[in-house]
This record gives sequence, C-alpha cells and structure tokens, in this order.
Amino acid sequence: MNSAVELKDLKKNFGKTEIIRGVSLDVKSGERHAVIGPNGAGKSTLFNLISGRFLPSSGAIHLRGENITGLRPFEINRRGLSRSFQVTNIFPRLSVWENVRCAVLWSKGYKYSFWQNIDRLEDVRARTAEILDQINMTARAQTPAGVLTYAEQRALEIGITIAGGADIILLDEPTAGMSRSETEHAVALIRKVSEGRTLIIIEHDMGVVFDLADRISVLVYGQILATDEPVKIKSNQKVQEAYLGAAGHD
Amino acid sequence: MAELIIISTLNGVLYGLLLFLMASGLTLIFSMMGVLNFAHASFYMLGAFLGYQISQWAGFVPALILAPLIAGGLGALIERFGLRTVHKHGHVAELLFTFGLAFIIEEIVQMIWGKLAMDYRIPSWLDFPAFTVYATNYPAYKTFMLVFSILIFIGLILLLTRTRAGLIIQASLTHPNMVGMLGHNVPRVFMMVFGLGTALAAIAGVIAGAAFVTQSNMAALLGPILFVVVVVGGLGSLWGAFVASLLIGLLQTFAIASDWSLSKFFGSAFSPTRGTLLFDIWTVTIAQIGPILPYLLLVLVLIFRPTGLFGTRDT
Amino acid sequence: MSETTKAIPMASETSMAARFKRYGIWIVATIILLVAPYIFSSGASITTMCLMGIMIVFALSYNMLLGQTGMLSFGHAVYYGLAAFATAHMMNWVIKTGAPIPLPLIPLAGAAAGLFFGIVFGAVSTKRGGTAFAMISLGLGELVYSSSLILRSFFGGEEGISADRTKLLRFFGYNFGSQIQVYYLIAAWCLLCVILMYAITRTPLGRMCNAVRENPERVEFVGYNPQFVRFIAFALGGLFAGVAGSLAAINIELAQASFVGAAQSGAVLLAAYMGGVAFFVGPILGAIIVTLLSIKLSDFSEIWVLYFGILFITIILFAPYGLSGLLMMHAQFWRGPLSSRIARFGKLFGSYLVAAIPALIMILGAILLIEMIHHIVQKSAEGPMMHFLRSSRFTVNTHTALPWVGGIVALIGGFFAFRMTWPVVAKAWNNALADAQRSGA
Amino acid sequence: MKWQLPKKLLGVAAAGMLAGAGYLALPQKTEAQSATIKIAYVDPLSGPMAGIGDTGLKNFQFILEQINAKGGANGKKLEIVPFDNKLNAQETIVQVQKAIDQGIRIITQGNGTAFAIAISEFVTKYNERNPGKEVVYLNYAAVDPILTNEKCSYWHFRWDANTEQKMAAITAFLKDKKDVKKMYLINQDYAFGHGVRDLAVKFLKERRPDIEIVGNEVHPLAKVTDFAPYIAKIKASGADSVITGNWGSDMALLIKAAADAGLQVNFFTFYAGGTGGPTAVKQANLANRVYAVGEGFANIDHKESQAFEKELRAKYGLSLFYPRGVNQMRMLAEAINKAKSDDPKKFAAVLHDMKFEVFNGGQGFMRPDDHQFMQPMYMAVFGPIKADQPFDEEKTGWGWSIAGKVDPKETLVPTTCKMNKPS
Repeated sequence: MNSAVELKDLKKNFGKTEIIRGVSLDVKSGERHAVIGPNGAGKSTLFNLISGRFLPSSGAIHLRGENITGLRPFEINRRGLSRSFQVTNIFPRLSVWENVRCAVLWSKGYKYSFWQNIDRLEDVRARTAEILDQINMTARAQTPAGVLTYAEQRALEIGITIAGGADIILLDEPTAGMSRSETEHAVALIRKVSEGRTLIIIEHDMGVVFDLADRISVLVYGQILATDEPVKIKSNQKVQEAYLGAAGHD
Repeated sequence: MAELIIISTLNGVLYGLLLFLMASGLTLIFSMMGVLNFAHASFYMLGAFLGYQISQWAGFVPALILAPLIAGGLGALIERFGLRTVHKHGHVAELLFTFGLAFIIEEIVQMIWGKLAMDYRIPSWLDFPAFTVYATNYPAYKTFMLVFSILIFIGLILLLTRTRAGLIIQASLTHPNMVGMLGHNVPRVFMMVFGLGTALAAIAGVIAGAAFVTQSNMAALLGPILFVVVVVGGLGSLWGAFVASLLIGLLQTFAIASDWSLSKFFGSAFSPTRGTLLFDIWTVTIAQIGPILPYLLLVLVLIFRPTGLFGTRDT
Repeated sequence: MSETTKAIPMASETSMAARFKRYGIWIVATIILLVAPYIFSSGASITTMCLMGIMIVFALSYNMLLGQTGMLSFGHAVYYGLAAFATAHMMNWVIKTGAPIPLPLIPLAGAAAGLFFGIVFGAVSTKRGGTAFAMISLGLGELVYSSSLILRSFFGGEEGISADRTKLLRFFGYNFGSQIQVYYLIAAWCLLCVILMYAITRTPLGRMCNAVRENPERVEFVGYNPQFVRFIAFALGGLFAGVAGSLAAINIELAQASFVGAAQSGAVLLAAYMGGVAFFVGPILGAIIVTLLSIKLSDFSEIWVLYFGILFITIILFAPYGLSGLLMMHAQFWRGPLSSRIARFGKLFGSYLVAAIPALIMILGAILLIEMIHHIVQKSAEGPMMHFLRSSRFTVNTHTALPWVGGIVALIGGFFAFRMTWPVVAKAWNNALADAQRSGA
Repeated sequence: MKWQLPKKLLGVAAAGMLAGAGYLALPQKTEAQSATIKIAYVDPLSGPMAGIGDTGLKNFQFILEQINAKGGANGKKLEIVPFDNKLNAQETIVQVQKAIDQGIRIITQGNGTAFAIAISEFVTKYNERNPGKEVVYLNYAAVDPILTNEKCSYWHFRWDANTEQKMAAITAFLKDKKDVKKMYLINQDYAFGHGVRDLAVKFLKERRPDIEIVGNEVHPLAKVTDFAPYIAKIKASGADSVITGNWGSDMALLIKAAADAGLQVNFFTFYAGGTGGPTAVKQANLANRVYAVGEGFANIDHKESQAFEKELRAKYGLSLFYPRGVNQMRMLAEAINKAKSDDPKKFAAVLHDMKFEVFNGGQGFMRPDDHQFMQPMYMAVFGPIKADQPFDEEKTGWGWSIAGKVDPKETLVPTTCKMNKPS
C-alpha cells in the first residue's frame, strides 16, 4: 500500500517549550487512523503541523511521497488534504449552503473567478447539494450557520471538510461535546464520508475510536508511544500504563 | 555643525516627549480595549480649552489639575453610555463611534469658544529662559514640559506594574473573562481606563495648548501622528510608545535640519527638466518631506514587523 | 421533497416571471435615472444628482472592501483621487493631440489608473487584515496626500489640474457643456458600475470575499489564499473607485489635492456605514443621503457638522446595520397575500406615525435650544433676534424666556411622550410579526 | 429579541427621515425679482479654516449694513448669503451652482487660490455657455498672480493686491531700510509659499542687491507643531530679517518659536495681521519686530475709516480684516448705480476700468488689462500702541503703526493677461 501521510521526526517548540518531540508516523492510503492521547499530549498541534497551520521546528511532512513541509495551508489543501477543527470553525453569517459551497469552489477549478455567475455553476450546485444531503442538512440550507445547534455545526464542520473532495481527511475531535445519540449519528456520518479515503481522526471517545479505526497511534507528551491495530493497542502494556489506566482523562 | 546637531537633538527630544505625553493615553486605551480612539486628539484639544478657561479664572496650577479631571470624567461617561453600547457590534463600530465623537467634540468646542485662537499663555512664573545653548534660549516652560512628560511616563509604568489596580488592568487585557470570574468588574475597569486615557490627553492639551496654539483645529493637526506613534511602538507597550515618540521626534527634527536632496547629491552631473515628475523628485529636500517620514515609517513597520517595535501581539 | 427543492436555489430559472424578477429591478433603476432630471429639474438638483451618482459608485467600491471582504480602509480616496488626476491629464492629452476619444470613454482611463494603483498599493497592504490593514491604509493615504503637494508636475500643486470637457471630440453631437448631458454620462456609468459590482458579489470571488470577511483562517483550509482574495477585491475596489474619481474630475473639470485627502476617505466611510454595509443597497442609500445632507444641511445652520455628527453617532448606537438594516428588518413582514401585506404595513407605519410626532417635537426642541445657545455665544453681534434654521418667517428673540422654556418643554416633554409611544410601536411590531408568521406558515 | 432596541428606536429614525425628507423637499424659492441684490459668499464656514471664513462673513455683513444705510445700490438693498465650501474644490463648485440656481449672480470668495481658480474657470465657462445669465466673481483675498495673468478672466475682479504686488511693496519699503543685510526666506510648501519665495528672490535682486539671502526654506503646510528646528536653522544662518508668507497657525507658531528661542530678527510678513497673528506676536513679546503688508490698517490717520472701524468693533468685537472688502462692495454699489442695473453684464462694464477713492484715503483704480485693483499699500509694524493710536488688535493692547506707505506706481507690475472681452 502507498503511504498517504508520512511524518519524519517532526518537532515543534513554542519558545522553550517542546510540544512535539520527534514524531514519525506513516499513514497508509485508505486507512482509518486514530490519534489518541491525554490532554496536552500535542494531538491538535500535530494536526496543525500536518495541515500547514504551524511551521514545524524541524523534521519533514510528506504527502503521498511529496515533501510539503513549509507549504501554506491552502497549498496543502489543494493537494488533497483537508481538515476539521476541534473548536467549530465555520462562516457564521453565511448560510449553510454558502458555507459548503465555499469549500466546493476550488476543487471545481473556479479559483478566483469574478466573471462567472456562481448560481449558474451546475457542477458546484450539484456537489453542494450532494454534501448537504450527506450531512443531512438539506432542509437547513438557507439557515445562517451561526444559529445552528451545536451538533449541526459539528456536522457542517465535517461537511466543509469533505466538500472539496480531498482524499485525505483529518478530523479533530468530531464528536466532542455531543450526546450519545448525536455521537452515534456522527460516527455513521464519518464512516460514510470516509469511505474510500484516508482518514486521520483525533478522538477522546474510546468507543468511537475502537469502532472506527483500522490503526491507532498513541501520542503522549509529544511522542508516539505506539502505533498498532486496535486490539493490540488495547493489550499494549505501555499504553495501559501511560494512558488507558491513568486516571483523569476525559 | 555640532551646534545644529546638539540643538536638533534637544528639540527632537522635546518634541518626542510631547508626542509621548499625548500618545500615552491613546496607547493605554488601545492596548486595553482594542479601540483606536479617533477622538483622542479631540480630548487633547478639549484639555487645552478647559485649561485656558480655568487658568483665566484660577491660574495655571488649578487648570493643570482640574482640566484633566473634567475631561477624564467626561471620557468615562462617554465610555459608560456610548462606547459600551456599541461594543457588542465589534471594533469597527467602536472605532466609528469615536470617529463621530471627534466631530461632535470639535463642534461643541467651537460653539463655546469660537473658531479663533485663544490667548492662552504660559504662566509668568515659567516664562523665562532656563538655559542657553549656542546662544539659543531654552525656555523654562519647555524644560517643565520635558520633566513633566518623564514624570508621567514613570508614573504610568509604576501604576501598571506596582499597584493592584495596574495588575488588574494588565490581567483584564489578556484574560478579561478570568478577571471577571475573579470578581472584578471588568466593564468598570474599562471605564476607568478610558477615563484615565482621556485625562492624559487633556493634560497634554493643558501643557501644549499654552506653548503652541489653542484653536479648534489643533486636534486635526496632531491626530494621525499619534496613531503612528502607538502602532510603530507596538500595541500595549508603554515603552514602545515612549521609544517611538522619541524616534519620530528626532527623525522629524533632523530631517528639517538637513537640506539634502538628490540634486545636491549628484550636483550638476544630471539635472532633469523643470516641470517634470523627475524634477520634483530630484529637487525635493529631506526637510520638505520630514513630516511625512512618520507615515512612511508606519507603513514600513507594519509591512516588515507587524507587532511594532516593542509589541508582542499582532496588530 | 418539496421542502428540499424550495431550500436549494435552482440552477437556472427560465420562466418569464423569473426573468422579470432578475432584470426588473435594473429596468426600474434605468427608468428612474432617465426621468429624474425631469422631476428635479433645477440646476442645483441636477448638480446634486451628479454628485450622488459619483458617490454611489465610490461608496459601493468602498463596500467591496468593508462590507464584502471585511477590510476597513481609511485611505480609499487615494484611488479615487489618483484616477481623477489621471483623467484630467488624459483629457488634456486628448485635447492636445486631438485623439479621437470622446468624453464618455474617458472614465476607462480612470478605471485603469484606479486598478493600477489598487494593484500597486494592494500588494503591500493586503498581506494583513484587521487593524494592521486599517493602519496601513491610513499611512498610505497620508503619504499620497503629502506627496501630492510635492510632486507638482503630476498633481498641479494646490490648484490642481483643470481640463475643459467640451474640447474633446463630440459624441453624437453632444459636447457635454451643459450639466444635464454630464448627468446622463454619469448616470450611465453609475448604472453600469452598479450592475457590475452587483454581479461580482455573485461570483466565486464575491462569495470567497464574504468567507474571508467571516473567517479568513478557515478559508485557507478550503484551498483559497485569503491574502489573494483580499488583494483582488482591493484591486477591483480601486478600479471602481477610479471610475468614480474619473467621473468627479469630468463633473467639475478639475482634479485637486483634496481628492486624495483624508476628508474624502472619511466621507465614503460615513456614506457606506450610514447606509449599512451588510446589504448591497446600503451604500447606495448612504451615498444619496450623505450627499444630500452635506450639500443641504449647511443651508440651514452653520453648525451642521454637529447635527451630522449626532446623526452618525445615533445610527451607530441604535441602528448598527445602517439605514438599509432598518429597512431590511421589515422584509420579514413582506409575505402572504398582497392585501394582508398592505394591511400589516399600514398598522405598523400607523404606530410609527404615533411615535414620530413626539419624537419630532423632541428633536425640534433640541435643535431650537442648540441654535439659541450658538446664537447667544457666537452671534451676539446680530442682536437678540435669531432666524431659526435661516428661515425668514420663523424668528425668535433669544433674550426672552419664552423660546427657552418652549425649547426645554418640547425637548423633555417630547422625550417622555415619545417614551410612552414605545410600547405602542413594540406591540404593533409584535402583532405584525405574529401576523406575518401566520400567513407565512 | 435581537432587534429589541432598534425596534423601539425605529420610530425615531423613521420620523427623522420623514421630517428630513419633508424639509428637503421644500421648494427652493428663486429670487430673480426680489428687492435685494444678493451676493453669494462662498468660503469655508466649517472645518479647520472656519474661523477665517466666519470673520470675513462678519466683515462683509457690516460693510453691507453701512452701504444699505446709505441707500444701497440702484434703490435695492445688498445682502450677503453665506455658502459653506467646506474647503473643498468640488463643494465650492456645487455651492456656486446652488447660488446661481437661487438667482444669485454675484459671487465673492477669497480663501484659497485653488478654489478661486475653480470659481473663476467655472464662472467663465458658465457665462460662455449661458449668455444672458452672466455671473460675476469678486475676489477679495485669493492672491496668486495667475488669476490676473495666464488664467485671467473678464468676469473675475480682484481687490486684494496679488503676491507680486505685495512683494513689490515690501521690497519698496526695504529700499530705505539699510540695516537689513541678511535675509532668510521661510514659506509654506505650496503654490502660494513658492510664489512668495521666488518673488522675494527676484525683487530683492532688483531693488536691494546688497542683501544676502542666507536661507531659503519651505515647510509643509499646516503640519508643523513646533517650529523650534526651523528657528535653529535661521539662527545658525545669522539672518537679521525674515520674509514669510505664512498664515494661520503656521504664522503664530513660527513667531512663538522664534520668541522662545530668543531669536531677535525682523519679520516681514504677508499675514501677521490675520486672525491669531497679533495674539501670537504679543505672547512672543516681539515689540516692533513684526511687519505686515496691507492695503489698510486701523491706525491710519483718516477720520472716516477710523469711525467705520470704531463702529464695527463696537458691534462685532472684531477688527476690519478686509479694508479691500469695503472697496469692493462700495465699488460694486457705485457700479450698479452708474449702470442703473444689477445685471452683471452691465455693471461689469463699469467696474472694468473704474477709478475710486479707497477706504483709507487715496486714489485707486481697476486696471482694465487684467481686472486687478491698484491701490496704495502700507507697511505696518506691530507693537504697544501709542497715545495717538486709537486701536489695538485682538485685545492685546498692541496695535499696528504705519512704518511706510507705498504708492500704487511702485506696485504696478506688468501683466501677461490677454482678456477675452465679451461682445
């Protein structure tokens, strides 16, 4: 199998504080990969490095073999990697429809066009409708995103993330703060939208993790403790000690 | 040459400190509340007029105390009943509120005092030459301005770093919610800060009004340059504002002192035809462009170092 | 299923009704522009309408930055003014060389100049948004304005560059000597620019501008470079500001340093904001009202700037979405059968009328007091008699108690009476809302 | 809930808009047939220059009251109607247009050459395009020579001596002041300042070639807060006199900074007499050091003008800033009387080459070649008033005393004007 995302001895420090202390990881194409770890382990920072939000202090990131270290987020996105955010990050005063459509535009090749009527772009309209259908928000299309419920906003966040048709998707705690039934719904959605793509997911809900993931990486204090299949992670002694057994995680 | 350098340095420091006196209140408000107070120079003008009026009735010292108190109180009221209302609509609305306020203050001042310059004089007990450098007199009043500005600077630094109120202010700046949780009344802190900031502007007005011209257009004359000081110095940095004030003061003063132009540099080797764009550029002297240097500095600083010289945060 | 189709905009509507819906508004606008000079036919009205047309283009171009893309600029007049100078030079060049270019094509030169400077200055200033952008625009504005007094050969010093618009090639027999011909020239360009700017809001770039305004960071993660979005929006804003500046230069046959100055930048900011930046029509309304006020108010009072300032602050405090925001609040009542709409609005405006009477008394009382204070302090030489708002009929003696008492009573009494009407308006509003929801359901 | 507050205030907004719309919709009355002759005063009445505009307006109001008391012109009263040009070229044209639309056919303006040129060109084009509805422009203070040279117009008349004439007057006065040896030129960096600078160089070379020009400086217009650095340069140059065209706060601040630094030189100025100037000179305590050039001063020993001045001060509390304004309006009234018509086309033909006894006494005349009024000029110096001087300025206790009178022939500079006389 080909490698989708490969991290090579990635390091990141803020001032004197080291957050990521040498992470190497190889996520295969088509794999559903979960990253777990206690609070402050550096999971979100890792996503920020991969998606180009932060520059790594050292090390390299490869996307399908291409070195993308130092590229800007939009350049990485254009290469087919899309991410969601832990704290909902949408366009609050735009409608749900507009939110998703903004995320569709680049992938359809319209770039910075100011000479085409957006409402007449049939491929954009169809794709947007398809995404709304997938995230079950067709009925809410004209609602401003800012007034949606929390769970709806999380769903929209996923919608925006997948709309561009990226084949590598990073989801940062997509079910955080959801009720049991909402979580189930979200998991089904994630399963559906990640079909045939590479998925990297940060998740605290172990039920979700073990339900969804093909492989799991455990990140503790800026380093990867173990990467393996769910069953093996469960039985990994080091992981047991460092994480699953430890009290205080949520 | 040495004479011109020494005198220019002195003048530059004097001018820079005056700028700092005016900008200190602005930087306080800006860093605290994120509000670029467009009406700041208007409070400076208000301070000058109040200072003039009170000194007519009671003398200079009461004016120096009362005028900032009145202006500061007014500032606090405006924050409480105006700015706080627009706060929820975001920074643009706040900024435009102060933009409109500047018009109103200027008009009201014109209504009360008219549009002509006031006969506002420096007090007689400060009206003598303090010292002489190369046969140029330095009036006692300017020395007073210099000392006063430094005192204000030290006072502000002490207030912000050594007193409980100052610590609350600094904390409200970075963690308003947390400070609120701890039981401090953050809106009231904001109100106090706005009052303090405007009072500082008024002090500058009382002092500078007597030295220069007290007229209703004095706000427009100085307004934009204060933004330059605050932004170049770096947001929330009193030290930055201090250094930027001195830098701009010296920059302008030395620019004026120099007659250098491209045509002087190249001599007669090349001379463009009169009336062309090149001729204009060729013959303009540094002295002529002195007053626009701060804006050039502003643009350059923001492009290459967006946090300002001493700032820690992005603008 | 019907719910679904309703919620998703259809790709293309082809029926006659839909066509009219799309183009009808522009047809109406064209008719209004065509007949306006016959209704407001005095010379001053036509001059005023010319300025309005210029300001509409200018304010809309400004709103491409502030309202659409979230960039607060304090130096938008730079593009307006530089284009005006380019236009004046262009006209003089055409006159000198006799080039076969008629006046109606001259604004293209302004557009090119606006675009050029938009690209040059946009490249340095749109790297950052927020306050940094605002401050850079302020600095650039000051720089260009100061340079205008140094670079005399281009800016013509303080007297500016003048040009005679009638000396160009005749355009179908018109030489544009009379103001009415200039009006139609401006109206045509204004309509064209408004249509273009409206169209731009409905393109991929237009929508990405909105996205950048809302959340520039997120934009980076859907494949767009927010800096480049801002840059293009800025350059296009410069282009349309250039057309406006060009029209201004044609209108008064002069380009002058104040065109690039801070006052001009401030004026367009006021116009856009008072009209409301959240809606496309906002700046149009704002441009019309600000132009009208700035020309007319000074006829009534010397202290018109005070009233203007108070009006501006009132809008910021109580109508943060501007005048268009106030209007758009009523859009929600516009549903159901026509007769019920009319009835609903009738009741609502009835309640406004009830509130308006005491409000008007209050405002008049305040104005009377302000004018009397101004008269006493500044105009004592003219004696105690004051012509209220320069009216020849209504004079008051400021040295007697009656007008003062009357002013105070009107102000305070009007205020309390006005307050008493608030529940009436609130009730009417709620009724209308409930009614509208019933008929919408 | 979100809209609660605006909802309540919607009423006030709607009411305000209604009222405003109603008010603005009131028809404009046209005054073509009225019993007064209206003169539009188009100058800044708001903004940073409002003080100057306001003072001028009061001057003219008083001048017209006096003329009306003597019967007005052609049996009609004269009235000045203020229009605020907001110190903006575009607004200036709009206000002139408004005035014309109200039936006003006499425009007067003075502050700012830029606006003067704009009005002059507008009026000229307007008259060309609207024969029979001619409008005339009376300029009382815009002094750029260009208005009576390259850009001269038959419809423009100027009562103020232009920059060239004023410089001619100053240098004529300097001919006899042999103690002036080193001259420093400091001026504002714009067309007028440059004009003063270039003319000073030219005339000094002609009339006092022995004077050494030790410095020649321009500074930005209305942007300098502290002139100390400039004073330092003047001091370093060893100058004993300064020529400056500065006005407004640039004048006041220059004088103050000079006094602060203890610079004791003579200032030969154009506008030390402008508003705020006397106050600044007094504050600086520069007695008998600051000179101003002008066509009239309060303390000129001339009974009629002193009585006029006295009455103006009693009524408005300010001095007569524009003796030329009196000339302008009196000549206008007389021209209308002579032409027996207030049609600009007719009385302009009378003004064209009119001779007139000026306000402070002496003969003046309108030069028909360029419509520049020629009059005696004075150099006055500011200091504590003497027993025989009735008037101080700005309540300072100091006043202007006449240091020299310059005959019109000294200021009769040539013109390049080629005037297009209407048929």
